[in-house]
Amino acid sequence: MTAEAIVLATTAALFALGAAGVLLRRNPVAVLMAVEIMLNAANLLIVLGGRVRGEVLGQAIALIVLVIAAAEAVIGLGLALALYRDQVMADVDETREVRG
Amino acid sequence: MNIALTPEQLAIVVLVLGAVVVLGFVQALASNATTAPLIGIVALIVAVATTLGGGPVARLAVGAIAVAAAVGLLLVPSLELERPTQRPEVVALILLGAAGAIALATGTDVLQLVLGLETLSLSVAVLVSLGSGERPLEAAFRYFVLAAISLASFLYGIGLLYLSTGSLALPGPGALLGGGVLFQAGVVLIALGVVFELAVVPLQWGLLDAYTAAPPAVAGYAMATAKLGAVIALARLISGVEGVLNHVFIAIGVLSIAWGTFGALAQRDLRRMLAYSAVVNAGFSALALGCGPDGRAAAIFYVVTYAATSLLIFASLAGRGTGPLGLSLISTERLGPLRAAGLALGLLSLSGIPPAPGFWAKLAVLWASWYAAGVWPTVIAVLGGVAGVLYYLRALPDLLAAARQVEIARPLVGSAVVLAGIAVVVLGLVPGLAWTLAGLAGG
Amino acid sequence: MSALLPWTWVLTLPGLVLTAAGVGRRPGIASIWGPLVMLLAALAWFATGAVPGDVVIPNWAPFLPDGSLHLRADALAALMLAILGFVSFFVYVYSLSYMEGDPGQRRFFCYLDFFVAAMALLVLGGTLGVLLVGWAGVGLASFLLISFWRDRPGTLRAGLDALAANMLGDAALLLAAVIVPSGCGDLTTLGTPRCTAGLGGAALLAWLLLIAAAAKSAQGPLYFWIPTAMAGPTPVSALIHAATMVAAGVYLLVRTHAVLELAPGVMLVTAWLGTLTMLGGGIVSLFQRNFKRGLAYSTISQLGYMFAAAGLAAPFASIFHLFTHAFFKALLFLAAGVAIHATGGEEDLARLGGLRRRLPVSFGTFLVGALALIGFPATSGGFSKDAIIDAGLRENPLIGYLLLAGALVTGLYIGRLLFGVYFGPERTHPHHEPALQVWPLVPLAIMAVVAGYFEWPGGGLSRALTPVLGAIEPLRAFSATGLAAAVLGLAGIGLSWPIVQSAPGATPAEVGTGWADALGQAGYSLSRGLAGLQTGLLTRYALASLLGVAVILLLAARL
Amino acid sequence: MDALLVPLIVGCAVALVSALGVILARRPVHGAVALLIHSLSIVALYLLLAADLIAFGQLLIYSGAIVVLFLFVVALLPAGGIERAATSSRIIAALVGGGALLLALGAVLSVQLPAPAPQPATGVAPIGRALLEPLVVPFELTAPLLLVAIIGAVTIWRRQEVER
Repeated sequence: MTAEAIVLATTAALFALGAAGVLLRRNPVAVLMAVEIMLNAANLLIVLGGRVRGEVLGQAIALIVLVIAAAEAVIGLGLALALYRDQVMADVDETREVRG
Repeated sequence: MNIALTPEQLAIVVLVLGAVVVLGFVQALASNATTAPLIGIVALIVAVATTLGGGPVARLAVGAIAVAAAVGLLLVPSLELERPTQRPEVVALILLGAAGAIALATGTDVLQLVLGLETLSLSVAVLVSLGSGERPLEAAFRYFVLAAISLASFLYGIGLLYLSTGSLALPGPGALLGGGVLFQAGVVLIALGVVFELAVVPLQWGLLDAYTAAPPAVAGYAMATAKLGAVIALARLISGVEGVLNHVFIAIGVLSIAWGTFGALAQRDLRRMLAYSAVVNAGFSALALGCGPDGRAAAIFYVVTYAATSLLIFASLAGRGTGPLGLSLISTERLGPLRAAGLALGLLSLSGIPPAPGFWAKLAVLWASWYAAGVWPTVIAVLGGVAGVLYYLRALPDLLAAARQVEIARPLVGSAVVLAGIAVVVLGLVPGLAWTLAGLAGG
Repeated sequence: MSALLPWTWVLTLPGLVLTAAGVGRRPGIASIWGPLVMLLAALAWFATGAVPGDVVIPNWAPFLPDGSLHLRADALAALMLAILGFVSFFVYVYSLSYMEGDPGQRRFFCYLDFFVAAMALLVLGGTLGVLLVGWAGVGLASFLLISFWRDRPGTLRAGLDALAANMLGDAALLLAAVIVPSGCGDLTTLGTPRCTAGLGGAALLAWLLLIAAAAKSAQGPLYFWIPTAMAGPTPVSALIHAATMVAAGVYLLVRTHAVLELAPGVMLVTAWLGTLTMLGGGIVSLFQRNFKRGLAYSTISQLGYMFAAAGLAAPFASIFHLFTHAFFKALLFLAAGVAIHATGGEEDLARLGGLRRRLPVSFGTFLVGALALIGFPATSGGFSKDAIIDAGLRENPLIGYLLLAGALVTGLYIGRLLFGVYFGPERTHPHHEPALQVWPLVPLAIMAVVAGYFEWPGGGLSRALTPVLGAIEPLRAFSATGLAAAVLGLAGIGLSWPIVQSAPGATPAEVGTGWADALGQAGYSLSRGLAGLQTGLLTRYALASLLGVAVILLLAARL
Repeated sequence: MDALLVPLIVGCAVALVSALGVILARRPVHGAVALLIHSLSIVALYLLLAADLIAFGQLLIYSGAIVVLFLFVVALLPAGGIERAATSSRIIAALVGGGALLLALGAVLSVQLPAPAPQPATGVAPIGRALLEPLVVPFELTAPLLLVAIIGAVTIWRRQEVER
């Protein structure tokens, strides 16, 4: 078991854990935290790729992905707060006017 | 450093600059409903002009996306916002989303694809959430979370691709031979990340609700740009890795056609029905994407006609609020002749009644599918295609009967209907034109 | 003329625009000239030597096996255009009075204009692709006109029924248009070896054409939409659901008879389908309470004759019967429409009766139409029906005798309608017959009598159609079979008198539509169930998406 | 490499356990703290993988900005956003969904990785050069993305603001 294999397995496990968290949590903010774990897993994989290929390109990609994750978090938290403020949703499965 | 911008990159720059200009004068523009959209349209025209000398993909992508954004901008004055003074911000978001869609459609590596996709998808989520009432906010959040999951798997796919090949470029012909399992898995995850924007089974859930609850003025723009960008990107992505993805696309395409058709059949809310119809139409594009070079050209042709049609329909519905829109209430909706005609033409095109463009596009897909996908996918697609008449045309008798009532028309909405209507009519009467362009872009 | 004929389909479009724009003090008056010009153009084409002419714009729809915009002017198309122009002109005139005062009168004429344009395009179409445009167009027009009176219950449902049946036909034709080998699609060369070389061969192509034709012409189990289509205004029933559109299926089979002849099995199925539909439709007509539905089943039955002829390698007999039937069935419907209009919309046979005194023209013309329908010697129906029965006796005696027996059924059902409506005690108080409704009946009645003489004794029609249909056997007029058929038909009319006396208006009967209803119900239940999966629960959505991604990943990356 | 193996395993274990904490915490504030720990463990992993710059990026952007943002939002939640206990159907959904994904990824990833190539010279300059040469277009494309995020956050927040 090399170091790279361990990290690779960790990324898969983190990705699956994040997905499970999205399915488990009711609170919109907690759901977003779980999504952040999935994004972290992806970024870790990219850094690992850079390591395996022996390039700095991997780190540069990972920096850009960090920006994407930040943008994602900002909008997600904005939406979650708006939901709270409008008293629309404290539970992602509570309000569902749009269905059918 | 000396960077030569390609025409499509220049178009993106123009659109971003347009957005910045609008944002610079938010306070001044907030009280006037028409100035900001007109600034945006100028940016779009300049963007199209810059790509006239570009390649076929750039011309098609920028042209089609610009038309979609222009229709969206023309509808901004009648947009149902929770807070009406936010129109300038909406204009900026539409321009930036269009820039993202162009990046998605023309990007040369997967990182550009994911950035374009994310720009587009965030702009759509925000635009939907700004609609009046609570329904849009609720649907926007669901769409956003599912898009975020899809983004995470897209990024994971980029990781796998980079890990296995050390390159971010779109896989070229023959890439499959050298790639191992990691490469294949990476490509599949990347493709699924883009497919999310198409709203095909099994990833249709969030977009289906977003299309239903979005203000109609935004829904048309969101559908058209996302599908244009995604299909053109996928056509270029698949061309290098046909073996892995063809079966996947045929399967999800056929599944989406069946799913959307049955979902739409019993709907009595026009908006919900149109959302399911988006799934059916995405299914046709996906099926075509899995059918070789002819199929990819057919997919682009299909998505262009679908974009024009859905723009026409939602332009005709603009200003109708974000609530359900009963099919039987259409006659009392006082649409007026222009918008009733637009809606009727759009529904006819979606239902595949010739010579509307929707019919030609279906023929093109079916032709490719018969040779590449085989008998059963084609038969299901044929049946799903013709079954559309049962739900699209249900509203038609009432609609035409109500066409003579008067309306209070806003000139910009009228011009949006006319613009989209002209696109639909031209595509219907001269189907060869768009096909040739699509063939160049997809081949 | 040969250069102009392919463009006759645009003739009603100016009328459409003018009527929609509100031109003309009498709504619709601007529309009636299109069909007249169409008729004259078709006649002029025959008169100037019947020179075939095609318009071909290549590469119009390059994604089709044959993507040219191909309009064909030949004798078959010109004949269909002449029928269309003739019948529709008089239906238009009739409608000016029939639809008077209806708030949607202008819309009605716009729909009619659209229909005539689509129907003309259908018969002028030189390739499957162009044919499809007209084919779907007439289906759409039919839907809009059936659902025209939206304030009456059941009209939308009736229109959707028609759409559903049409949809199956469209699907078959659509498939046929895309599966032929590249370069094929021209309707006249569809039967060449090169074009039947694709997957499934000629048999698959013939099956698809048969399904498309059967759906359009309401044959076999696909008949279910015609009776409910009678919810539309009566002129529509006369023009679309009797004379022209429903005959498009027959036209298709005749046009592509070369393909059919390559598939003997499909031929046999066609012949039997037509024969059984002919008998079944006639018998079911006997049990209708509704006047128009009684006539609708008669149409189904007569189309059965045409199908049988197409299946018996007698395309000319088929198209000849289409020709004569268009006049006498349109006549029957319009005469019935006079009675319905005069009694304030009464269609129930139990409440109609004794109308012959107050509505003499309606009665007289209905009688003429009925005689032509049963094949009374020397009327148009006599010639065309004998041709089909002769073909049957020649090719397949069993079918021939059944077709002969059909004459008796025909007499029974038309006699029942004739006696039930125009004889017996007067149950309503009809007002007079409007002049505009009466005089269009006269030319139709004349054609119902004399249409046969376009063929006999000169053989003019078959000579004109020989280039399209191949060698045609000469008509044997006044033969023994013809005499037998006429005797049987008259006997049927005679026998129907006691039926009317004993049971005025039996229970309404719809036979064999259960499968369509069940299919529709199943579709709607499935639809509701599927929509129920779109729960609005984020967790469910996420679970389904993630499972989808996992499955696709496993399948695609591991296979 | 072997010297790295033990800290690497520890780092991975911390990352996994803290991720578990994020998804299991019923109080969002606990979840946010777990997310902070998770983020720091990722920083450690980046350092161990010799990705120094990205480790600092993670520390600044993730631990410093995003997680703090989460903490702020949690502080704004009514009653701390505490949620009801998960129902059994929810737990099953999480197990099935996570399990399926793990299965699929496991099937894909069970391949021999190539041996790591020799490591390039570290430092900021090569990364900057990578960002401005091969990745210049993606780098520039982050501009519209960030612009959308900024406008989006502001407009969503002002959605319900009372008009004056």
